[in-house]
Amino acid sequence: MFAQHLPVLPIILPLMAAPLCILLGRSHLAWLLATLVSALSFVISVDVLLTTLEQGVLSYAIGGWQPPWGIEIRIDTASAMILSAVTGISTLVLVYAKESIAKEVDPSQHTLFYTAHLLCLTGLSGILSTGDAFNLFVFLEISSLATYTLVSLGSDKRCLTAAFRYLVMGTIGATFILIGVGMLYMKTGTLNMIDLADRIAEFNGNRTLKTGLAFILVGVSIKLALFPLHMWLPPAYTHAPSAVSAFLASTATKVAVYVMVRFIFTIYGAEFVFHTMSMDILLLALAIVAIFKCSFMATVQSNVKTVLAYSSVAQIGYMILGISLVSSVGLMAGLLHIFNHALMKGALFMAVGAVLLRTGSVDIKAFQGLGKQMPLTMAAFTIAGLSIIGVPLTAGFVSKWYLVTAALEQQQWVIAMLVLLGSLLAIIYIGRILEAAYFKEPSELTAGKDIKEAPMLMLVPMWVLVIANIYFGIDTSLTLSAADTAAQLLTQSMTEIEAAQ
Amino acid sequence: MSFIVDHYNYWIVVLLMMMGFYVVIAANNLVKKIVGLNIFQTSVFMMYISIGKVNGGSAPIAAEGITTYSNPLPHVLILTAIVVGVATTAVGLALVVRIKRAYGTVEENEFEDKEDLI
Amino acid sequence: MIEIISSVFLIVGAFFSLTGAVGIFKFPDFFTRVHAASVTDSISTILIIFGLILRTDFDLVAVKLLFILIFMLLTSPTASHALAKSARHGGLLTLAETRSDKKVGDD
Amino acid sequence: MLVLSATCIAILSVMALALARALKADTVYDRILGVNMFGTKTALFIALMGFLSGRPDFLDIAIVYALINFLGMIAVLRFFEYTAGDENQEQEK
Amino acid sequence: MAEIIDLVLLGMLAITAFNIIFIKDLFTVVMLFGIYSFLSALIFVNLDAVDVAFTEAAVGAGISTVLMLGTLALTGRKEKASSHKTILPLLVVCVTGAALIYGTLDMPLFGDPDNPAHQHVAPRYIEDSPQEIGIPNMVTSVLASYRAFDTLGETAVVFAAAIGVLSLLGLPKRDRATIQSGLKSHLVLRVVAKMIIPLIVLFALYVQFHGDYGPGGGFQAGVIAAAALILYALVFGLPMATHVVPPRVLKALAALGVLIYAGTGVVSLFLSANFLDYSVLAEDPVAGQHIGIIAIELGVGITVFAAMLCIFYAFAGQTERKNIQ
Repeated sequence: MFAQHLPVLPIILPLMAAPLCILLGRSHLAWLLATLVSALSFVISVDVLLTTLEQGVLSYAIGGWQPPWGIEIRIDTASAMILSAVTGISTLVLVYAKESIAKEVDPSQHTLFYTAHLLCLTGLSGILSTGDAFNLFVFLEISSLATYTLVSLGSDKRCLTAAFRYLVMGTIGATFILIGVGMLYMKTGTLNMIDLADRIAEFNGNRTLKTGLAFILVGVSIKLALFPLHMWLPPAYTHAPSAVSAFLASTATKVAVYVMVRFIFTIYGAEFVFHTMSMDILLLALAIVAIFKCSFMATVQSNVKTVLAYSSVAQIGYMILGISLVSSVGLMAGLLHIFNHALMKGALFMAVGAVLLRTGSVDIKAFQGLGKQMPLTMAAFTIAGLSIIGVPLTAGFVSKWYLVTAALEQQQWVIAMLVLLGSLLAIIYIGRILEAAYFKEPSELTAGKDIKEAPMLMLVPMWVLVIANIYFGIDTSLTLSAADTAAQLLTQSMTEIEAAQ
Repeated sequence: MSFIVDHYNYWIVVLLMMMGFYVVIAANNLVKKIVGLNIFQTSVFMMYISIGKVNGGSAPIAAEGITTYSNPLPHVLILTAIVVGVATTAVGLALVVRIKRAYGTVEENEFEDKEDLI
Repeated sequence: MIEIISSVFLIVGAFFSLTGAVGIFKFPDFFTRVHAASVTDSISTILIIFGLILRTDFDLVAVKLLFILIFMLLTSPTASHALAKSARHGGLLTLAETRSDKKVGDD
Repeated sequence: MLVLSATCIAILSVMALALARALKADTVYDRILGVNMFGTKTALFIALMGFLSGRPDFLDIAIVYALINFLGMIAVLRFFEYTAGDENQEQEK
Repeated sequence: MAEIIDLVLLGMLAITAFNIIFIKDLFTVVMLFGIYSFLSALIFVNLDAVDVAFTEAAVGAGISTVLMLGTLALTGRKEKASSHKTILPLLVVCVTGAALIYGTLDMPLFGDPDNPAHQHVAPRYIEDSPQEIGIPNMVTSVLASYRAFDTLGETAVVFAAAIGVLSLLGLPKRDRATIQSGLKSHLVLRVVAKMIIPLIVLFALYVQFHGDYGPGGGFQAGVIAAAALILYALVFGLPMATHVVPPRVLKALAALGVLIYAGTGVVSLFLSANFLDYSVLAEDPVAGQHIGIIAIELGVGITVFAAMLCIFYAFAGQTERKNIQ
């Protein structure tokens, strides 16, 4: 009986679990409920992913009203793939959070933490599955509001200014998207994405539509921290509790990249965006600058969480680079990197959270000599770090590999070289930490304390992510087929361009 | 002349948006930033509502003897957006209160010397 | 016939509110301005709402208008009273007191 | 109809004057007075506009205006009474 | 006539916004923001957006102004001169403004009946909704039935805001009812408040259930009910108000409202119809729509009331604590 209602469940389950957590009151029950609901959503989204691989697009009319009048839940392979990643990582982070927030968030707020986490999950899964442009704005606001709350739960006072800056820039971004959607509605009279796509195709280069696209792209770039608009991300991820950084780093910005892909490829159609508006050159330039400047900034930081935050902005540069290559292989590489980066960054932030729990500091000096004292955590950190660099047998290598092939396919030698050069920078900032961990004696920060291994509840999710990293590095069948069908689906209208090229 | 009469609503709304946007960026006091944010959002709502207006139409509540109505859809969208705006303002003001308690000041230039803004 | 009476009510109401508006600019000190604003507020509300009631055919709309009238007659004088009391509490001097201080200062 | 629109314009000009008072005021209390007068006049203006546009059943909004205007006034006075304590300390310091 | 009023109101709005930029005294900025919200609500009335004017006046001018005053009570009134130069912000603003003006060149004419916005989706809302859903207020029918998922998301936003403010500021304790911290000296105010508050609560209930036939609905009713209690808290003091509506109950009510709304959707799931499809709630689809809309409007009203009051308690609790030290 529930088979045809599956697409809507990943949204309403966390939505109903959040108020239940408040009614339950005690944080243990809230944690149990949150983890169960998140795991259930993960199972459902994997099942939805498998059905989309066979049937293509799943459509579900909310309220029984047909799409252009009512709101439609529209899940295709791309959204199902990222939805599975988001719900999976949310489950692992919730398991991880039980121990991690015990020290970083004061006990009276644990229930509120789980409620805000569930609301953020609702918002993200809502963005991924809705087929209505304004509904996307509403779910974007739900996830953003929950994120500001989560970031401001940190123990360090600087998390407050970071949360405030994130709030102001996030709201400006959301209002820009609102202006863009308003202009779209003004010219086409509808809000459903597929309907919008058909009606926009009739206008060739209307000034209002161009401005609408520009505003939406700027708004979404603020949300995904593309290079010039990324200033809110490093302080937010550094001063937020590590469970929150782990969850946000691997999901929030990735969902914003999905929104950009949805607007560029589904609604406006790639050839309008990339040829008449020549957006590909702009995105390409910003992506490359993002990769190099932020990787360089990562190498000079002393706080390991800031290093990872800057590395996230750099990795987003890779995704945008994949998208701006205007080819189905490039888009596939971008989608693949979204999935793989979620695994890598989640594991890295969890490892750093474990170090913070045991040594009380995330400075690079605290990492000295941890190779021996916290072997399992540092091993997880090493493998995930290698995956960021793109060493073979890891998921990072797969996405880097397809990025380079996509670039070479279009004879863009320079871009291929730049992607490899970017990995060199990654070697430097990951290497610095590994060198401190394995080849240096414990510094004065950690000399006195005897540092035990991280608790089991934190090690298990960390290692699940690391194993997933390696598994998807070797057997790429599932992720590759999902990304490929998604790319084909999104770039149907692109085929004439390739023919024309 | 008719070109101006048909578009004056949009131009004044754009002017208001830019005033709000300027206050958000240039304001040094955090409370004033939030006031600017509100002005910016309210002017975006006005753009939406002026899309929905039909000349000679009346409010979209069915009453006998009235045929042309204004478009109800922008009104629904803006009802949602207003509540979203107030929710963001409430969280923003709560953050300002906490920042005042933690830093002792709400002036943005006085943060920089207190901690290293990355 | 009723039309004319309601028009007269409306015009007189509008006139009183205009006088109130001019009053808040012309009067010398704060307390006379509060006086001007709140008195004309009440009278113009009564007159205009009565003018409007005459125009309705005495159904739900008229009841709503009466509700507004009662509500505003309760709230706006109270608000003005509270404002004046708070101003007094806040140490604002009336014109007479400022003149008497000057006189004391001059002698 | 003519009388209604004439009253509307009169009330509109009173609102403009009240706004001017609120913008250009020497003491803060004058500003609050301007805002208060502006609020009450807008409530009347909506009632008149309801009749002018032939949809008189929109008077609920006029009630909300009067209510919110009163709430704003009480909040301002509460704010004054609260910060009056701090200002005296500032003056004494 | 309506165009002249529209033009004059927009002019007043622009002047108010212009003044807000240059005034340094934050108290005046908040007062002018109150006028700004009032004026924009007035323009919405003039542009036939009656429900939106209702919400903007109640939420924009009421709650936001009270919260901002509560914040100013803690953070002080004077804005210090900003040292950093204003060329960069001006540049960014001019570029965005130019892009917006460029966008308005192709925009359909203001108020023109055959705009594309009125062609594709809107005619069904205007013609069919009174028959299909059976209520005259088309905005409520679109809000509650055609696009019910948006409103569910919005209730979640209000709930998320209440959670955010709760986690940041915490709720005041209920026990300290002894301190008379209300407007003690204003006897007249206390008497009038005693008379008005029941009227306001009655009006809130009227707005809640009149949402189908006239302007009103869950949001507006929730905010007006919250305004009534905020008025009580301002005049008689927060401790007295926390006795009338205890904060713990508010947290439960906010959660309950969201559950009522989502629960109505799940009920239609169990009756093997799509999520939030009310036509299966009763044999006759139109009666089902009525039941569904009343249920979710109640859910929305409860959540908005509890969330707004929760947020006010959190802010007022801060000033009380500072007041006591």
